[in-house]
Amino acid sequence: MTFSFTPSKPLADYARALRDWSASECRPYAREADDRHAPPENWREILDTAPVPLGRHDKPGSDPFPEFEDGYWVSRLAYYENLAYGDIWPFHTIGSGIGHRVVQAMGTPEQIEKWYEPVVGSGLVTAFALTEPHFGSDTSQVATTAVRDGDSWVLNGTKIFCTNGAVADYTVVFATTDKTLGAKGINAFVVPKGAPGFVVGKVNEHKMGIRSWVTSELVFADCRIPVENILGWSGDDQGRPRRGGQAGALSALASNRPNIATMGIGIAQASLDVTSRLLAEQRAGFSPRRWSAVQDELAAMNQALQRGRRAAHWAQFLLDRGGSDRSAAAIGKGYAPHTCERVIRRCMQLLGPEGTSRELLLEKWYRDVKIMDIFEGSGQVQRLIVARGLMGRVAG
Amino acid sequence: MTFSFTPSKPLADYARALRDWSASECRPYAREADDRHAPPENWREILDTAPVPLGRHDKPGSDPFPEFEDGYWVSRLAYYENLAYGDIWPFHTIGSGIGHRVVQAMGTPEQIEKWYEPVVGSGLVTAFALTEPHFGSDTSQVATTAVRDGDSWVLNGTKIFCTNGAVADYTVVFATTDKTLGAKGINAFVVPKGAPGFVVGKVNEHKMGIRSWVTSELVFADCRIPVENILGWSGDDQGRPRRGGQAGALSALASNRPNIATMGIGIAQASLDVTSRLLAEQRAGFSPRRWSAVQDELAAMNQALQRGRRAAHWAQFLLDRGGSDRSAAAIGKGYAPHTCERVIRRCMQLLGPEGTSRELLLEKWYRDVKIMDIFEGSGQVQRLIVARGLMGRVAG
Amino acid sequence: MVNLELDAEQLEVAELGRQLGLEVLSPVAREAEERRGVPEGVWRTLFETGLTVPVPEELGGAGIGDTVTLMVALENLSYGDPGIVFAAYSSGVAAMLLARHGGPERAALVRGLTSDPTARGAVALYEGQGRGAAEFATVIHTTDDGRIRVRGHKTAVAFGADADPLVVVGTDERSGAVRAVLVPRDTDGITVKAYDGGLALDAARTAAMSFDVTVPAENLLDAEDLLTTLGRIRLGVAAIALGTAWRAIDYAAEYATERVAFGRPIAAFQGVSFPLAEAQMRITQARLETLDLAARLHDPDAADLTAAISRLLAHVGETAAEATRAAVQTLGGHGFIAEHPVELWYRSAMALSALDFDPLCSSFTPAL
Amino acid sequence: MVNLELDAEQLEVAELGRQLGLEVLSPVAREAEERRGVPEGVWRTLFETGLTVPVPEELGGAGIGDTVTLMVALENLSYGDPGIVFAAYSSGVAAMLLARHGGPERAALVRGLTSDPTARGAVALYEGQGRGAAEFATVIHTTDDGRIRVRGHKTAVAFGADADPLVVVGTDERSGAVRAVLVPRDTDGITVKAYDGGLALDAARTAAMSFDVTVPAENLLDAEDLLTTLGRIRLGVAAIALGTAWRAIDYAAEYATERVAFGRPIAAFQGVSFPLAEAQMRITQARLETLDLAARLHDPDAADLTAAISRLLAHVGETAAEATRAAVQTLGGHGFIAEHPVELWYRSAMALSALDFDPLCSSFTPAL
Repeated sequence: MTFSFTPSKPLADYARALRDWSASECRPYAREADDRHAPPENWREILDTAPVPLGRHDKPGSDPFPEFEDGYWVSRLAYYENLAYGDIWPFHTIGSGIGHRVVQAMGTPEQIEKWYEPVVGSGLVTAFALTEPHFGSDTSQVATTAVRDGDSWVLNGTKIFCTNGAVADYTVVFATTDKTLGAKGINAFVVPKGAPGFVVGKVNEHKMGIRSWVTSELVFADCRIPVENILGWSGDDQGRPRRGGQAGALSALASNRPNIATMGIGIAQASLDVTSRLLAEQRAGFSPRRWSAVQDELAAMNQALQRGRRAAHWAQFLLDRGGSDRSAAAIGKGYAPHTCERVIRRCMQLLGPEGTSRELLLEKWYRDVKIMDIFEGSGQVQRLIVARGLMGRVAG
Repeated sequence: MTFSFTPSKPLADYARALRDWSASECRPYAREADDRHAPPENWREILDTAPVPLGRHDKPGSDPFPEFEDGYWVSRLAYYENLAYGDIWPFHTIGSGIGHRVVQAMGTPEQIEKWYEPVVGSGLVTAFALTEPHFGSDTSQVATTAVRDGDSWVLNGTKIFCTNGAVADYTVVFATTDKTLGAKGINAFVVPKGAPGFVVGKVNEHKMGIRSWVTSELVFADCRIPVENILGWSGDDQGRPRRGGQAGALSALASNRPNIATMGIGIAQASLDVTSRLLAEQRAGFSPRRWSAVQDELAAMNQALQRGRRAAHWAQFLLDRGGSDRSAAAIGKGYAPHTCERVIRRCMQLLGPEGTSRELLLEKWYRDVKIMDIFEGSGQVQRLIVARGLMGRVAG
Repeated sequence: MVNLELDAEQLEVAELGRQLGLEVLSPVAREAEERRGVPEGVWRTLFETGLTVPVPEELGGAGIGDTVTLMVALENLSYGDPGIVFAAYSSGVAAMLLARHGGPERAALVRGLTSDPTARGAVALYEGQGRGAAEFATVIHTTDDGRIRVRGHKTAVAFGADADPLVVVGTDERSGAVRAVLVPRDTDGITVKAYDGGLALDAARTAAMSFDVTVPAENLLDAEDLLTTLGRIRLGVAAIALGTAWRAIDYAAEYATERVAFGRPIAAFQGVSFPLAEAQMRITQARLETLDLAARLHDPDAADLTAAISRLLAHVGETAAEATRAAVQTLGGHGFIAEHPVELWYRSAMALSALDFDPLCSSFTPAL
Repeated sequence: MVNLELDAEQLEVAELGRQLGLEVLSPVAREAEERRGVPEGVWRTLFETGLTVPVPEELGGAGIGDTVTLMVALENLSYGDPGIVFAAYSSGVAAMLLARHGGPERAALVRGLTSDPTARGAVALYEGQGRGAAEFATVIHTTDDGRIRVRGHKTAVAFGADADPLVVVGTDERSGAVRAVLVPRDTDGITVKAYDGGLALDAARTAAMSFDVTVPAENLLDAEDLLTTLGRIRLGVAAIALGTAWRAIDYAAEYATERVAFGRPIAAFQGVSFPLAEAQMRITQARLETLDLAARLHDPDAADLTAAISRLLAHVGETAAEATRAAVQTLGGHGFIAEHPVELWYRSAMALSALDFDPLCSSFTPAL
């Protein structure tokens, strides 16, 4: 066993095949996906051409994501980076959302059997509704209410940034059953598509980037669901679920953080490679002195992305070893995204105004990558986690 | 009246003369001053060679700092930068300390007559004792106590970082007369040299830089001073001085902040000029590509220093116009010092290991300049002031 | 003498610009972007103030004379919306360039631009691709029969598809000096590739243009002080970017005092308030640098400021990009959606930073 | 396969290094600096562990074989004090270079260095002045009579005034390849200018050295894999800087939890805690980069890492300088006085960053 960042040959082969395919088959639809605010219409056929298993949830019976000796979470990084290298639109079609993962984390065995297991590999899509217009990181502020009324829960409130919210088979909604309990009063509820009082406020929010990822505004107007749809409650514990909703929601997200950073790295690397190629074609237009400077810039940017990769690998390696480390995950997420933005910015600057035009995809990728430093915890949230790792709870 | 950063000819002439003199006559003593932890022994004779009035306080009857149409505070920036350009040691000899300025700001007319006026232009030196070992910025934590005992105040406590503390004719000491009042209980006291119970703990603290500036640790062990030595008290107001001590101390400092930043700029400019000269001599050792890079570096550093100058000028221009702006002063102080450190660091890196050796003064200047981002408010304090200017008191 | 006070006229321009920006431009910012054009009434209102058409009164302009005043106008207008200001300014500088270098025989052209709000002029200036702005690859030379031949490629020409008059800037092949030539639209050899929009600034309908044209000798404009005029044009972009950045942090600062998290307005967290404070510190000094260069541009003793302006633009580009980014981060998810204008400012600051960029004037710096 | 776990030996080395650093080196850090030399007993203790003399056991070393383990040793020792580690390591690498490239005929020399704690070796490697580390101006060529002539100037040679054996690194004048030559101390043409101390690292008594010497042909060391060995030597400086930086932020973090201002431990202010968190984020990744390069140095398929190491060093230099600075700022005035060790770490990080610096690998960046 020797220290190494070099992936096993099967993983390296997987990564390369995915990258080449994503760049050649998915990227050509990037502009269309952005303009449509949806994946390309023929997305299923496009995905069918993939040379390696993508672990598609949309297609029952398709091959799962392969196993590699490098470990599950480390291997997944190769998936996130190299798929993002083509464009970000495929993620939205391959994934099944994360609602069922919350069920898995917080549900009773019966609930898991009912709502989690049928989703895996089925093509069903689930959603997750936590954020509300008046809060983001501070999840204790959940204002959506759930009131017991006989055999039902009645939900009222508005949720935003719900991935797949408008189309999901069900949405896991966080709501408070008792405002006086603060965070402890928050619970998670399974709201099936079509429940009475479930209203899609906006099918897809008007976002700067990742426009093809459907994120919905959902309104719950006296939305009525069966009493057993509260997660963690087995019917015999007097309405108190086993676990706090908030902790469950957070645990479902933490391990995903370095993946988000890695998508950013994939996008930035794509920008950098496109830019390097274009600049090489235009080399004659540069004075030798400027050309040297440009080469140094490209090298510095590649090095910066490589650093982000290592930080993400470190976090996910620890996770694979069972030594999950909140601080390492926060570094894995907190380190790269801002730098990825700067890489794409610099690429556009080096290319000049054409770099920001719709002739190229860099302007889209610049809009897309911005979300990577916002969702699942902004850079500030990650810094706070790292600071607490260093200084304990006292850290501000 | 047209917008202009260009100084009047008299001010430009003053600045140039001061810079040339400081570099040629003061700088040669820089190493000695650092090693001795004191100004060079013949400092009076050195100052006597100055071609322009320095506004010396050590030499009664010497010419005051000249008046320029550019305004007092703006003109003073030329003094701070260009004297620091030679080295920082002369400041400690020219100034008379700031204790008497606190008297001027906080004293009654009688106290000003007694303690402020005799100091101006007299050669007398005064000190200021606020900081204690357990606090820096948070001046509400003053733990030194002053207890009324008949016609005396009895002081107990320890003060650190007192410029001139060991040698001053008197020290203005901040102490609390009533801990239950918090910041409101803090008052300023004039403690004459030789007062009973006034003990010099350390004549000159062992500092990383500005070693020739005597900063003392002072211990007050049942130190007894006359009752009328509390500033702002005229004897007939039952022991309550007119003004809070803390506000007075702070107001005496605020206008000085951009001056501190400007000293840093002078030091950094000296480093940059020395480095540029040495590199030009060694040009043959560089490949053309590296030489170009070095030239770009030097240009970028000069530009960065120029930015710091403008920010300081902006603050002091507003002060001269009577429109003192705490935010502008904080920008004037908060902007440059960290950048000045980086300039000197980069210079040493460009020069290689010789740059960090005692063969050159850069290593000393790197140690000296560090204090500019600490005293009279660290970068964090300045950011807080700017944030409050932007967002009001709610800003953290 | 050091004097950092704006004079009465400049203060008036600042106030007018700010008011117009907030009350007239800001409300139609989204519309101008979506339609790829400034709504006619808004253009007319802005046009009538003359703030973006810096031409003397005798040629029909509002008489904005010195560059400091022009910067003050642009930064305050852009506090409302950078996209509209960039569009209007891009047309206005064509009038300015002709007024200064066209001689009496171009007065009619200038008057056309200052009197007709539907007219659009253009200066084909930028060449992109990380080249220094003053080292044009576009070459201008005198042919054997005394005519002027212009060959080269320009980017980000606002209203490139239809602007008339059109001035092309390039380098004299023999002397290496900078030259400007009036190129009639009907000249053979103009190729226009209008961008189908982009990251931002779409109201200006920029295009890439290629030239291989020959025009009469009298179309060569007077080159005296041409570098000063070009410097002025270029500086305007800095003022636009800084006005945008300033607005973004003011907006974010207000949001931070209202938005509550963990029991306090988020402004109470230094992790939120310090980045905004730092942005303000940077913007303040970048603004002072812009005004300083603007003032020095008129100093006959000053050295050529071309390189200093390139450095400034690189610095302002970074300052504005990071300031608008800090604003987006302050709003979090709300910074990413079109319900708030910060995402528009973030995109605009980026687009402005790529217009006139020299890779020798700054370096890529990782965020951490 | 991705494997980021340290093995049992490496963990043992880490623990030993950390313990030695904290318990043996740290207490005498000030003394070593003031006396410009490591106290004899401390040197002996460190020497006996072999951690800084990476030579196989058969030549009397502790057998630290791979570069990753060496980095682990250095970073943990430097958690105690960088100055002492730099001194010991500088001597140790002379033994390492001779062990790897000296052949059997130099075994006695190596054994001298591994058995005698009073012996000091030196590798004259750095040339300073912002040159790339692999583009030596020191030239080595074979004279007409088959001897080896070495001409050049070196800086920061630890124990330069008296180290023996002394190895000089330079470039073969004809092939451009890197070469190392053993230069006996009594050879004519060695000029030593010992620095009278400096910003930090004084325990290593560095000197500038000029060479114009001719030595027998057999003094030319085996050049196979020499770049790998030099890469290893250079990487060690990164590990030393990072150990220093790590210690500085740990120290500052503890201070921040204890120091109270405005009613709270200062760690409660994000303006204090975030810079330390950012420093930790940077240090973490710089450390991973160091270990990655260390691992790849032994990969026969890896490309030459010389340029990558130069980039790493530039990055680590900045990372450590800013991390130790953040520590100083956390302590405020106390960070500026010798009662606390952070000012020593701040100086040391700076001095380390100037050893092996290439201006093409990073750029000056203003703080704001």
